[in-house]
Amino acid sequence: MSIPIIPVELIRIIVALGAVGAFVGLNGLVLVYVERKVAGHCQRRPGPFEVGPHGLLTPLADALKLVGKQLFMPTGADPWLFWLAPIVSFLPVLLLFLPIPFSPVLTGMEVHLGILFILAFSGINVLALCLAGWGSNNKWALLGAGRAVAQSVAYEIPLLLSLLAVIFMVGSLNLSEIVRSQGSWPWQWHICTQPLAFLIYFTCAVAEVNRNPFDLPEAESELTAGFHTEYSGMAFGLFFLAEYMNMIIVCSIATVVFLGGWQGPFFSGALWFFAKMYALLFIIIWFRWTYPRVRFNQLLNINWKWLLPLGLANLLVTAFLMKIF
Amino acid sequence: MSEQWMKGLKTLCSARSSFEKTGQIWSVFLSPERILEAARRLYDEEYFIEDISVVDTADGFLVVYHFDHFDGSARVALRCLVPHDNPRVPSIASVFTGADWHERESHDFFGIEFTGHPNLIPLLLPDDLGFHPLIKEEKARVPLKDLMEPGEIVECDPGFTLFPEEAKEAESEKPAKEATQGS
Amino acid sequence: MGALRESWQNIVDLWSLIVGLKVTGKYFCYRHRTVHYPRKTVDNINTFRGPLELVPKSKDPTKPKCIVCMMCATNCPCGAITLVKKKAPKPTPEELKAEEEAKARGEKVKKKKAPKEPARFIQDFSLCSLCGICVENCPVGSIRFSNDVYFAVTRREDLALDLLARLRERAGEMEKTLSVEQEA
Amino acid sequence: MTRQAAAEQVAGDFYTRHFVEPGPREDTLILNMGPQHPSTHGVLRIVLELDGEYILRAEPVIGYLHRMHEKMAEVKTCLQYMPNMGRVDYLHPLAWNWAFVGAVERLGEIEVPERAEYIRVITVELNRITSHLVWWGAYILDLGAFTPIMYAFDDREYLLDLLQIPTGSRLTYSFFRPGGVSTDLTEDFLKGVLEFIPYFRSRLPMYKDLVTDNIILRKRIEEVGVIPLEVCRRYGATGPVLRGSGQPYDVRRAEPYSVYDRFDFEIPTDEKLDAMGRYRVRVAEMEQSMRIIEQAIEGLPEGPHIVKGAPKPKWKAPKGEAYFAVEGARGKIGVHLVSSGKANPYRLKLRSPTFSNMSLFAEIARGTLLPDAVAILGSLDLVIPEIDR
Repeated sequence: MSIPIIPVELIRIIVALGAVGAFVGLNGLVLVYVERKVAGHCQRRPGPFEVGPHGLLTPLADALKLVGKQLFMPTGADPWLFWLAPIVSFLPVLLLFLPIPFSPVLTGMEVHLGILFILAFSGINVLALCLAGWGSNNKWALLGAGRAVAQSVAYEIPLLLSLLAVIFMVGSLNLSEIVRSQGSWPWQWHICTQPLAFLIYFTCAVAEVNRNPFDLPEAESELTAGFHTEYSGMAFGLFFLAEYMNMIIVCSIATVVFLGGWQGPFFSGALWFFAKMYALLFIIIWFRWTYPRVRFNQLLNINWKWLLPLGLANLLVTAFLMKIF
Repeated sequence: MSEQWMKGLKTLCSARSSFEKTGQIWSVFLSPERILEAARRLYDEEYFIEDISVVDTADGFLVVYHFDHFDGSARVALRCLVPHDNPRVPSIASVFTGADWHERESHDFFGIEFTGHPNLIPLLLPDDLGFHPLIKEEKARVPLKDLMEPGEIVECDPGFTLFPEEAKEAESEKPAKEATQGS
Repeated sequence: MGALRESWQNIVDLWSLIVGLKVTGKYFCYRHRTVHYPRKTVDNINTFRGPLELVPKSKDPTKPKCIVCMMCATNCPCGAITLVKKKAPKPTPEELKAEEEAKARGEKVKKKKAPKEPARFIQDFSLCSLCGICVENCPVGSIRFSNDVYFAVTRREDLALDLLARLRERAGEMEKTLSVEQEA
Repeated sequence: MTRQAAAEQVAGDFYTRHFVEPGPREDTLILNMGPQHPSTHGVLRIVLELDGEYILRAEPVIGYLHRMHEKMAEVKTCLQYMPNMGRVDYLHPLAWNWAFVGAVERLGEIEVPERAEYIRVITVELNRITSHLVWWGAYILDLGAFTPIMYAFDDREYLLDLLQIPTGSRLTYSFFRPGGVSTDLTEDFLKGVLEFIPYFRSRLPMYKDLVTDNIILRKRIEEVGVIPLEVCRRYGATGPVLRGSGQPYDVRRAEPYSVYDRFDFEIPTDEKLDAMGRYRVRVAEMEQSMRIIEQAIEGLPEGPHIVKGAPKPKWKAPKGEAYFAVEGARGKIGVHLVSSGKANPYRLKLRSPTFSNMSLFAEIARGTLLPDAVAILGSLDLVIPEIDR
């Protein structure tokens, strides 16, 4: 060992993590604003309006408020589990952004098993919800955690099945490879060859990130606030941020796998990626301000009786067709 | 409206009253022991319970049960008078389950003991209140005969003396009655 | 067979989700209905019942029509109105002298009657339930509801409104505007 | 107090004494829902014994908003009591106005001018629509959709602006007086109502598209909270809860008061007995209310809005008793007035419909899921101040 090799890859990852951190913070603020504006306009009101021009600074004020609030722990809660939960919920989110190819250049880390990486790490979120529910010493939180675990575990299966169908066709788990296998025009994207897989994926994604109509773990009219009933200040803020980041990740995957990633008509680049991703985010937010919530047994019925068989059938048909042609 | 339920029921005094004037068509005085039987008969005739209220009179607490029928204006008022010092009435919650809350409310306001009630704990008032707010002072109480007219008496037990002779007088001397009303 | 038909029905009914999105999507594009309060105001407030105000005499805008009959104060369900009658004016020394002289002459002395005017007319707005019984029962029509929607105070004590002072204030304002108009 | 001692004090009987047979099973969870819970609409508290999310027992605990209106009546004159009647049920206050005024009129044998009766019908029916709109929005909110309540409040705002013209207030009306109403209707108001009706009719299909037809909502509330007619009868449930159980009982028809016998309207019922049935009944009732309003405006006679010689503030009710019932948005509102010939009522009993409707909750919630309990609570259309009085 005469010349120390500069650990290029390590530096790259550290820089990428820093960039991802900034990206997460910025996108969190933007999403809060978008969500409240969409809610407002759907309900024929302006949404946030007073802080800054058209309320642009409202999310910043919200963030300041959350940071400034007292952190509160209920009597009888388990302090370790209680404070661990928001951190466990938030940290994997940073990792999840690493393998996502925003553009050919803007990729944190080329991971050959990209999809597997993301799915594996996003599973940690369930653990956080479980810890939060158990550690809070609150019955509502406990019920919410129970729901969260059942829901997340159940919906991961059809989610995986729907992605597998595309992976079969591409023959790679690398996200950049998947993007390159699609063309720049919409009919060359996988959504046209695998529409059913896309529908299954999107439904599962909404359920996986606990958004309406599948927001049962935090159903406020039933469980007050579900697993984060007892959290205040930034501890709640971390859960909140993690939820939004998970939304971004599932939409990013959908963009990569089904919508052609950074490719688009006329030009390619990160702009297309973000446009597609935000369009999907808008749809998820739009869902929330339109639909009522399903009941818990219905939620599981949808999964086990509809999505899972459909996903399996879709996978089998894909495999069969692949074999023939 | 059929009055099947009244056949064979021992009442102290039963009277028909005018719906236009009082909003009731029957007002029936019962002794507390009979109330459960009357409720059961009304239940069999498909009446539903409206409310249970109490009037604090000089003669005692008058517990008033209102029942009505889905077929139209057929409000029946069952009444039973209980003494101030020992207000006990059997609970009808076993027949009309909705009476449960009404009885608890009456217990809150007047301290009436509904015997046989499944869970006679305070409903609207705090547990440690210590008094019954709607009980009137002794001198503010008014005798029953000054509060309501019995109406057209159909049947009356000779031992029932709350409306002594006046009722019959009232029937014959309407103008005189109105004069007393104005005072 | 029934189960199949039911399943098919469920799939068909999924269309209702799209219809729902259409409705909210339509309103997303519509103008919103919020009135941005300090910059814009609503105009249908002339029937609103705000705090009471006294109706002035047609001759003198600083004096109310009130004859201190106490109908409003005694009938208010909440006891929100405090009404005090003016005391009889103190006789001047000359009058006192004349009175004594008259007494000495053995004539019957006519004491000055208290004027039928309120000395204090206070409405405690924190108690008022705005039922309108005072307004309806005033025999001379001396009180009415103002339509002051934007009435707000920062301290509870400020809710005890001195209606006479408010009446004088309004009269002063009216004069001011009148004089301004005259100047113009 | 040590934490242990505090825990011992709140365990066991503190919660479970509300059950008929106290004490939880060893493997169940006692859950205290309320008084501050988003879907209990105010300060209702329900003690639940859960097995997982299944409800084994439920017992409502009420009284957190108790104001003793009945005692207040004994220290106020009939006219002074009017503001109280606007505050029993803040969503349909005019019906309570009417119930009390009706009892006073029945007792005092006061004639009401025909125009006043029509004015009462128009305003009460408008108020019924506002009440149902709030229920509609809040119910869908309970089921997890946020937007419909905004649309409902948008329409309700229209109506509140209208009702403000004659009554002068927007929520707690005290508009009726024994012998009539306090102010006459203006042309503005009538014009506004006539404009409102076609507008609101055009909104109803939107409501249907957005909510009623929505498959998620239908799956949520169909076959949930089935209330058989016999249960309604035992508990004395009335109003849309009873009509949702298939019994066409409406005080406006069964005990026709005022001029309701002159109007042509239907009593919507539903044979399904479930929460969806009650939902449909209420939506249909809004349409029927509009029909009544149209007919009433068409037939609105000229004349005084209050009878000459209407009770003065110190008016003494003749001795006697009177019971008067009206159909409120939530069911049969009854006022039992006993007078000893003084200016103050001797005894006033308020029969509130939600009190009876609520009491059946414990029975029908047994064995359902926690979200179903929320759906059932919402379908009963609870207004807590009316339960607690």
